[in-house]
Formats: sequence, C-alpha cells, structure tokens
Amino acid sequence: MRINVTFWSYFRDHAGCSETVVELETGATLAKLHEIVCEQFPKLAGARNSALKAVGMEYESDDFVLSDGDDVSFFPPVQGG
Amino acid sequence: MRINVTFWSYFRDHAGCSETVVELETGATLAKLHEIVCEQFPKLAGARNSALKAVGMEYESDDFVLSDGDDVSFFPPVQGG
Amino acid sequence: MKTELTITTDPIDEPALAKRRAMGDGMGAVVCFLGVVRGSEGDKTITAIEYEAFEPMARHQFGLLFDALGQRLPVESVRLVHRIGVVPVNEPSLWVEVIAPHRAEAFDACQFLIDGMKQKVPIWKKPLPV
Amino acid sequence: MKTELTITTDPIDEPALAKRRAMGDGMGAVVCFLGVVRGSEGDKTITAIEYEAFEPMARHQFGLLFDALGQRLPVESVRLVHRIGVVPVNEPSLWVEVIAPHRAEAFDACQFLIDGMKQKVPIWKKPLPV
Repeated sequence: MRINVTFWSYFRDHAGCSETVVELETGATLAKLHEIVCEQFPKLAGARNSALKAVGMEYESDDFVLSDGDDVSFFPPVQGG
Repeated sequence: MRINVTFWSYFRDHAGCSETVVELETGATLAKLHEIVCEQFPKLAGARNSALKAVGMEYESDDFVLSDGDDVSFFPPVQGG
Repeated sequence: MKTELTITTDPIDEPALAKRRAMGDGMGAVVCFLGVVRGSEGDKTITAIEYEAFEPMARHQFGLLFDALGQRLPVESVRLVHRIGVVPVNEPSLWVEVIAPHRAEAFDACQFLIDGMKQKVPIWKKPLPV
Repeated sequence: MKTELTITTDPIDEPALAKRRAMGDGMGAVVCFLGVVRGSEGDKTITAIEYEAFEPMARHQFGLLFDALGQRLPVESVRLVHRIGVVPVNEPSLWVEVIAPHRAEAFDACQFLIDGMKQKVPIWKKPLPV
C-alpha cells in the first residue's frame, strides 16, 4: 500500500523535502512507517523519540495500523503561542 | 482626646451618619473606640466582628493606641472588582 | 515596575487603553482582566451596581499591593482602572493589565492583584434593583 | 459555548476585537491573553519569529480543545487569534479571550487553552536572527 508522508517545521529541512510516498506491506503500523522514514532520511533518526505523528488530522500512536492512501505527518514538538 | 470617626458603605446607613467625633481618654485603644461606637450606634454592634478598622489610610488592629486627632474609619468587608 | 492607577466615574475605554500600551522588547505576555457587572446578585435581578470608594485609602492600598507584587514577580507594568459610581449591567467596573516576560507570571500577577484588592482596597458595592 | 478561531497572517487588531465583543447579562469576567514576540530567543537577539501552521490539523485540534473546555468549565465564549508567517518583535502572535460568569473559571479556561495549544496544535516557530 502507498502512504503519503508530509514533514513539517525543521523535519522538512532534515528530510530535504516536504512530502514523499512510502510503499508498505498491508497491515503495517505507524511504528513501521517511522522506522522506514528514519532509514530513508537519516537526519530524522536523531529526533525519533521526540517526533509527533498524525494520521490525517489526529495524533496516533505507534501501534496504529495504516491503510492504503493514508496521509501521515511527522513533526517536532509543537510551539504555538 | 478627640477622635474623628467616619463610616463607609452600609455602616453609614446603620449609624445614620457618615461622620462623628468621639471623646476618649488618653491611651485608649482602637478596641475601646469600637466599643464606644457600638454603644452609641447600636445597629453597628451586630457587625462588630466583621468590621474593618483603619487609622488614616492603614488597617490597624484592636490593640492600636490612638492619638488625639486621629481619623478612624469603620467599614464592612471590601468588595471591589 | 511601572504602575498606572485610575479610579474614575467614567466608563472604561478598553480599546483606548489597548492602544496606549507600551512594552519593552523583553516582554512576552500581556494578561488583561475585565470585571463586568452581572444582571443578578444572588437571586435578584439588578440594573446596575453602585460602587463607593474611600478613595485616598483605596489609592494607598493599591499602592501597597503594587509594591508587594513588584517584590514578588518580575512584572514590567501594571495598569488598573476601577470605575466607581453607578455601573450598569454588562459594563466593566474593573480593568487590570499586567505585562511580564512570560505567561505564568503574568497570570499569577493579575490574579494576585485582584485577590489583594478584594481583601484590602476599600471599595464597596450596592446592587441597584430593577 | 460560542467559539471563534482565526489563523491569519494579518497583524492582530486588539482594539477592533475588543469592540466586537458581545456578552450575556450573566457574564462577569473577561480574561484576555496576548502572547508577544520577544527580542531574544535563548541568548540570541532576533528580529522576528516565523510561525508555520499545519492549518487544517491546527483548526481541528483547536476544535477538540474548545470541546474539552466546554465540557470542563462554564464558559460562554472563546475567541482565539493566532498570527502565522513573520511576526516582528514586540507584536502579538496570539490573542485569546475567554468570557465566563466568574473570574476563577475565566482564568482557568484561558490557561487551559494555552496549555492545550502548546501540547497539541501543530504550529511551529522559527526565530529570525538580526
């Protein structure tokens, strides 16, 4: 299945791009996607533990099971205000 | 000695006047003045425990020793805001 | 700490107060509080509250409160306006503004001032019934 | 609970926001917070902060936060403006207003919203050096 990945804030700078598409096996979790993303964009691996992950507009945890076509965002801690 | 007494808020209504002068013996305390005021204006006696007392612009306690010409205010709990 | 205290029978002009604000480059937080006259006191409907102040003592006690705040928290500026006389329902009787470097101390300072005022500043309310 | 959320690159016009306020007769307290860009970040002097938002998610997360507030406290109205893009030093990036019957809940609600925003709403800062 194909997952649309978006990077925000300095994760975009670390990745060198704002969007990418990742191919995953059916039933893969958000943790698996995160692992692949960190392999593909090694500069993101350093911020692995502080990264926030959203599917669509909701925060999701590592065990969230992805579906084909999901929009997943990775970003650093938020800092509004 | 002569003490100038002022009543504020509903203490003025209870006393039926806003100001009075009380004659006291030298060395009298604020407690003594309060006692005399409550005798002279019996409706104020009911609010004796909640009354606030100021000499000039400072709050003072019962054992404060008054001086001739002091300006003393009696009033109910404050309610600004 | 800069302080500005106004006790007045005039309506509180909040937009004008906002426009006159000046703050230093190190300041990150402004907290404003407006106390507004409600349409009831207890279970009675009212049209206004009449505020009475023992004004010289009120100014002195506000001054003590500002001094205590300055000792306690890193605040750049306090502006406080208390309207007295008849204040109709839905109009503000109190406006307090605190400017500080950070949010937490600005909130603390604003509440400290209002709490202190309600303990110490000789101002009283008289609800005016319908 | 009425809510009004604005995410905009325009400067925050606080006097205009104050003028547009409408509140019910049972409401006694208005708390406003302004978050203002400071002249330094850590030990570096800056000229501005650039704010970036993942806007659809930010709106959604603000909505969840407003719902949580409505469940928690008796608030009549929340208005929140977050400026994004480049915000110069000394200008506000955030304006929050809460209207409630009483003071304590208005202060609580305003802080609840800001705390929640700083946890959940996808907006980020980039300090712009001199």
